[in-house]
Amino acid sequence: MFYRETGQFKTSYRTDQAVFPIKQDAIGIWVLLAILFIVVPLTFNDFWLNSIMIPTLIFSLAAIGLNLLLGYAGQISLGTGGFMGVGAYSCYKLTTIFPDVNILIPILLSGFVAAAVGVLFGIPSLRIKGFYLAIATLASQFFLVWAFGRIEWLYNYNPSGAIEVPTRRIFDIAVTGPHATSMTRYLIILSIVVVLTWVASNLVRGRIGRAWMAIRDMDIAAELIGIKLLQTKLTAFAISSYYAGVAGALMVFMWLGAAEVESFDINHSFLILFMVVIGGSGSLIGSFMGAAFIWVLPIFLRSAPDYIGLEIGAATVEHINFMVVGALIIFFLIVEPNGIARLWQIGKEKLRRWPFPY
Amino acid sequence: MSDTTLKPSRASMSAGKRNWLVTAALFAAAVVGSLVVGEGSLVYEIFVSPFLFVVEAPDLFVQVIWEGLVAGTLYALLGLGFVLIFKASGVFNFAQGIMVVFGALSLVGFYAAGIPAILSLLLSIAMMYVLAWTVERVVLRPLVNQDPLILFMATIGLTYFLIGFGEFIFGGEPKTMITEEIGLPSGSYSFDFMGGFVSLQKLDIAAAVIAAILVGCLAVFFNKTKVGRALRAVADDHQAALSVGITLRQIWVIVWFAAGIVALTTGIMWGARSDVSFALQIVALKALPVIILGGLTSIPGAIIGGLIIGISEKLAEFYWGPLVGGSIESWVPYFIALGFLWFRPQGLFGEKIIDRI
Amino acid sequence: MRTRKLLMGLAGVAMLAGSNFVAPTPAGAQESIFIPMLTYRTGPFAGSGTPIMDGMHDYLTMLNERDGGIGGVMLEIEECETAYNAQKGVECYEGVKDRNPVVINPYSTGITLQLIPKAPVDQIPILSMGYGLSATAVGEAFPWTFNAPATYWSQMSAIIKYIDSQGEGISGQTVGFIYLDVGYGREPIPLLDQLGTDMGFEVVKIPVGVSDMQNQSSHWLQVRREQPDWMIMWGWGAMNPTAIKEAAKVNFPMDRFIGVWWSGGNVDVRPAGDGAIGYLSVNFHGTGTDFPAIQDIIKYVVEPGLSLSDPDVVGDNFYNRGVSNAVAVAEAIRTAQQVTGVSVVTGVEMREGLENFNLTAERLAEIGLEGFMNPMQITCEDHAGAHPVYIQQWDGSAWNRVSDWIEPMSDRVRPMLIAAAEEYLSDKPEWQTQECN
Amino acid sequence: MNTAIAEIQPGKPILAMDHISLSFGGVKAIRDVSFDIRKGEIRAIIGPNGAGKTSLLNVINGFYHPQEGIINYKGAKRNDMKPYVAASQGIARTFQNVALFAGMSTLDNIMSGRMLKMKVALPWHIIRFGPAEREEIEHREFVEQIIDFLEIQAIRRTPVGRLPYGLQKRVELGRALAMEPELLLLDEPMAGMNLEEKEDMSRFVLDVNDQFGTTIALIEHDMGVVMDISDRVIVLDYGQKIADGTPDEVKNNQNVIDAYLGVAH
Repeated sequence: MFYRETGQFKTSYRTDQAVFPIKQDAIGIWVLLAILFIVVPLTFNDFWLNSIMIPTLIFSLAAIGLNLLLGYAGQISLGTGGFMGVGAYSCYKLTTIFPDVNILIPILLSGFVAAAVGVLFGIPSLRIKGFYLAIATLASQFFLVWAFGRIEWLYNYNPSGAIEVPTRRIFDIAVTGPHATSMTRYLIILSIVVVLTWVASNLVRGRIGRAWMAIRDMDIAAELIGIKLLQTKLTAFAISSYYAGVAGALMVFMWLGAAEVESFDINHSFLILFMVVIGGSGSLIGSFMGAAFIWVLPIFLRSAPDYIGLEIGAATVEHINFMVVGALIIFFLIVEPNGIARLWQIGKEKLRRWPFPY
Repeated sequence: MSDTTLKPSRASMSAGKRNWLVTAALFAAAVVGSLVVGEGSLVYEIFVSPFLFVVEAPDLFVQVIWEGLVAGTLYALLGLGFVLIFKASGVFNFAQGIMVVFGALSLVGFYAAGIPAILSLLLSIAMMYVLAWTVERVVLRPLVNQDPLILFMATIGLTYFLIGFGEFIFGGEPKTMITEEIGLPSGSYSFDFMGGFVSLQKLDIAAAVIAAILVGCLAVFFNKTKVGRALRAVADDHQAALSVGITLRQIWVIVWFAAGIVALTTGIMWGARSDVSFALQIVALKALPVIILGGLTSIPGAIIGGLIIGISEKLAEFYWGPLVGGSIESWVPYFIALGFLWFRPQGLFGEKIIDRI
Repeated sequence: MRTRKLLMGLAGVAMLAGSNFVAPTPAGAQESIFIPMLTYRTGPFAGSGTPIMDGMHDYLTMLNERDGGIGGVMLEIEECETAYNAQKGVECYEGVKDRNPVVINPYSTGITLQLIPKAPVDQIPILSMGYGLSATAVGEAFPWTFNAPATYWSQMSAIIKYIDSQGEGISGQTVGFIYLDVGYGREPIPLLDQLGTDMGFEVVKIPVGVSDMQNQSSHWLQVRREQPDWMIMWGWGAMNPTAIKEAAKVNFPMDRFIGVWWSGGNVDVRPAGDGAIGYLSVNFHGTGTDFPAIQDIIKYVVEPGLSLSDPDVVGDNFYNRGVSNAVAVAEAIRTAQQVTGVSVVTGVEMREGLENFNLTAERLAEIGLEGFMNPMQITCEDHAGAHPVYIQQWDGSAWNRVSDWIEPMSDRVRPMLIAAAEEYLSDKPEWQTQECN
Repeated sequence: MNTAIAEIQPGKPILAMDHISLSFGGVKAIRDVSFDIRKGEIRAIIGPNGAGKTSLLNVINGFYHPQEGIINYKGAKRNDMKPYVAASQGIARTFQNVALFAGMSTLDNIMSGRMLKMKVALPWHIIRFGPAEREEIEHREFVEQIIDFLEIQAIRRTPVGRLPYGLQKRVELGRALAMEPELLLLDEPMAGMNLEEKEDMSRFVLDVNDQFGTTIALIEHDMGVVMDISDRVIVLDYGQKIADGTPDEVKNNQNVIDAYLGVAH
């Protein structure tokens, strides 16, 4: 009834190619942004911001990065955790070398270091495909984590071997370190994520996105219509790693506050991969849905027994948590292998026709 | 021939040449390096000193090779589990690692519940069958014909579930493997060797023997029995398998069961070497470079891949690890596998990937 | 299609439920003392973690059951599972920090590092008992962080001292250091290097990556090659039993193999069987159940079924480690009540309590733990206290004390701690420090 | 690659294959085949299954590189041309088993044919503003013309994986046309189609040839179609050329009749 595109005629290709060609969607996204930027910071408490909103946004960003590579360019990578680490360590180096530079600049620049490393480890994709490539990317994961621990220069020779986030201010407001309020950090992360999501949507709708999807769907045919495989795959690795790098820098600087090598271990790579697949590979909205689902579900499950008044030990909750998460993942894959984004889309289709079923 | 299009092997031809060039270059660099740069320099440390040490302490060299061989055997067993399932059902089974833990835990768990060791062993084998049947019924059947990535994800989901389930039942704390109770030897044989000694753990020897027997049994099973032949057929042609009178579902249960037995064996061996804990599944990740090196669909590939990775990672860690601060075992296997893959993208024994258009 | 509808319905319900599920809100008038416990009973380190958590939980529960809490105020004990994962640890922290926790025991060096900067802002003291960042022992620099009874550096210096006291002395010898290749394992390296230079012994470092914890054959061949006179281990979780087995395999003499106090669990030595006999490890508290307080735990907690622990594990080394941690927390609360006069103490009072902490031998006897620990004192300047430790040896079924209390080399360690603290603060101009008089 | 490629006059050979041989391991797919394609003509390649027709197309657009012989394209020798270079020099093709990008819409598939013509650099794509957007709209207009020409407006937004086979073939032709090729290679464009669809497709092929002057080489099994629309025909059997000429000449060639009727060699 309300969600209907009837009467919205496109008079130019420009409007036809807009991000949200349907008017209600466009309005919807502005409303959503208004909620995220205004309502959420005003109403949510520290726990919600720190433990739910901030991590979800950061993981969404990493998931978008992996989604560009996996969902759009069709290259499986299990090295996301390592690339996030590259971002975090580069950001740390940059901001300790140039302490007076606005912290946002190192955060955004650190993505480029991750991109360069990503390109390096993307080279095997030229010859290796599918699961072989997936496992080959583990080389980067394990090597990078090893290098983070072994190269002392990366963590400024701290005896603890960890990177500790110094306080940095913008216009005299603390944005990193313990004095930064969760609201400040949330708003900064949200802004970065919104901008980078917009960039990702620009990329996938244009020439570059089509080249990626072409090699994903049929790389030989893509080559025969004039797409350079090497260049296109490496671009995908670079941009994907850029996102992972920025996400890693945000994770350490705006969320955790300090990080050891283990913060970037292989479990992270799997976590992000889950988010992409459960959310919907090849869908940017799906990256957000997947991140929210995978991150929030365990927190929800953990506090669920309290709410129904059950007394269960923390460890048992964690065991049940593992079982439920595992079972739900299988359940989701069975019900909708294309991810939550596909469910969302089906829901919208239904809504478009409502109240007439066909 | 039809218009099917095999890509001519231009890459591998030039690859061969490149390979030779690289070897030659490395060799030349080693020679020049050792001549030009003296003791203590990087080149010397990388290309000369380790080899001198091999000559200096041959007993250690033999010991390293032996340790690599034993680790390699266990990697091969881990890899075998992956390959069995991948070959027959196209599923990349990430849960193989947790199946190792699960198998070992159930054995120890049954024994702790007061059941005699041998009966516990049989019960854990039954447990692996139940697991295989359940997985087929609950996970595989609804996901039939899905994208391999989806199936892969589902097995990660299965991993999560089994971690939670296993810890729920058995608890998260590590257990001691009932080595002697199930008849595994302990102690070691030591003998003098060229001015030093080599020590072979009886347990390790047993591991190698049992692995060999297991592989032998599997080979007989695949080649001599009707079911086994059907399993081989299913990899090539599902119709052919059906014509033998075995449904695809039964085949899946059988391969998962076979992989379960392999996992149980691996769990017992590795559990006896250290202890039975959930951390064992981290070791299982080592099977990944093994199977891509050997080829995802090849049983001999898994075995040879396991041995190559086992021996080379121990050599690398022992002789070159200290140069860069050690602990390089975590990533060296992947780079070795990558090196092989660069020249053979389908692994040493994998089925050739054919570009068709 | 039906399943899809069902799923969407489920998602809807979940969202509704989610909107109702609000984070734990600060309680209004508090009537109990809230002690959150960050535990890890799952994951690769559960083997070491579980008995510690049980010991800690059981002692505090015993105080509730036997005495009705501390100073008449009940203790509210709540666990949050971290699986030794730093992110989950931070999530747990965020979940409890608004509920006036009296102290946080992070139980992971990684989580500790993340919480150190947050502690002064949130005004919640951190007690990282026997782990964490060594430099936090400097009370002037880290007013909110405590790491009694001794830092890793103190402990390492005590081990070196022990080695030096055996036979021919340490000078000219080779000491191998095998460690878990994470922040925790690397922590003592600066001190070890320093002492190596000062005292004239050679150090061979052998890191063990997390993925190779149970795959150490090449590491121990390294040991066989270097033939160190002594081995020191900073291991954890599944790494410990594997290392001990491998050491036995390469015929390394067990009585020259010393583990950090986290490498001395009963679960660590048992899998190696007879091979582990003679293995040494550092400790700072007693083992076994021959203490009135531990008997009380059995009586009030274990027997009524309030404990999660296997009754056989009570009195094990790591179980008692947890008890010692709980004792420190309880006594600090008591001190805080005495010093500040507030009965329902929160973080701010607790910090006072910790800085005035003085667990005397008399007090130990009073609480039924005579001889369980060395008397322990924390001061404003020294948040660790550099307390003595002792070496224990495994005889195949139990740990036996084989050394006297060994004082750490505070004269060497303290300047290094101060230097490290200064370095930590160097890029944090806004750090809140304190003056001690 | 030789960049200075001569403009070829209509009627002159745009492509000349000189004694081409291609083998895979021991199997000879093409043996010593020579022929040329003249600018503006429709050249058919026929032959029994396994005759090496597709391999021949694969050689032309650089997917395979012959072991022997010389390929001359637009006056330049180009034996080891990479597929994307071939594409950039005006060779486009369709495939025997449709090789569309199944997950992309019809519009995106055809837009992907414009890939080589799109030059705007990455930074502009990131903000999708100015040059990037102008370029996108410019090419969209061109693609819409192709969509109109092929009469597939209704399926513009449909993912091609969901289209019936006949339409997929048409979309694939659209993608090849979007490349504005000088030489268009069609591999069995009418396979699996019913009579009506075949007629449509034949019309499109002829129109492309007429309206844009595109040179076309096609493989086809339907002799009726081949005889109707092609200017010259080459016949392959067991990788060898057995006949070359106008449809009428080929029809009456004894070798061809033998090959098709299966007379023993």
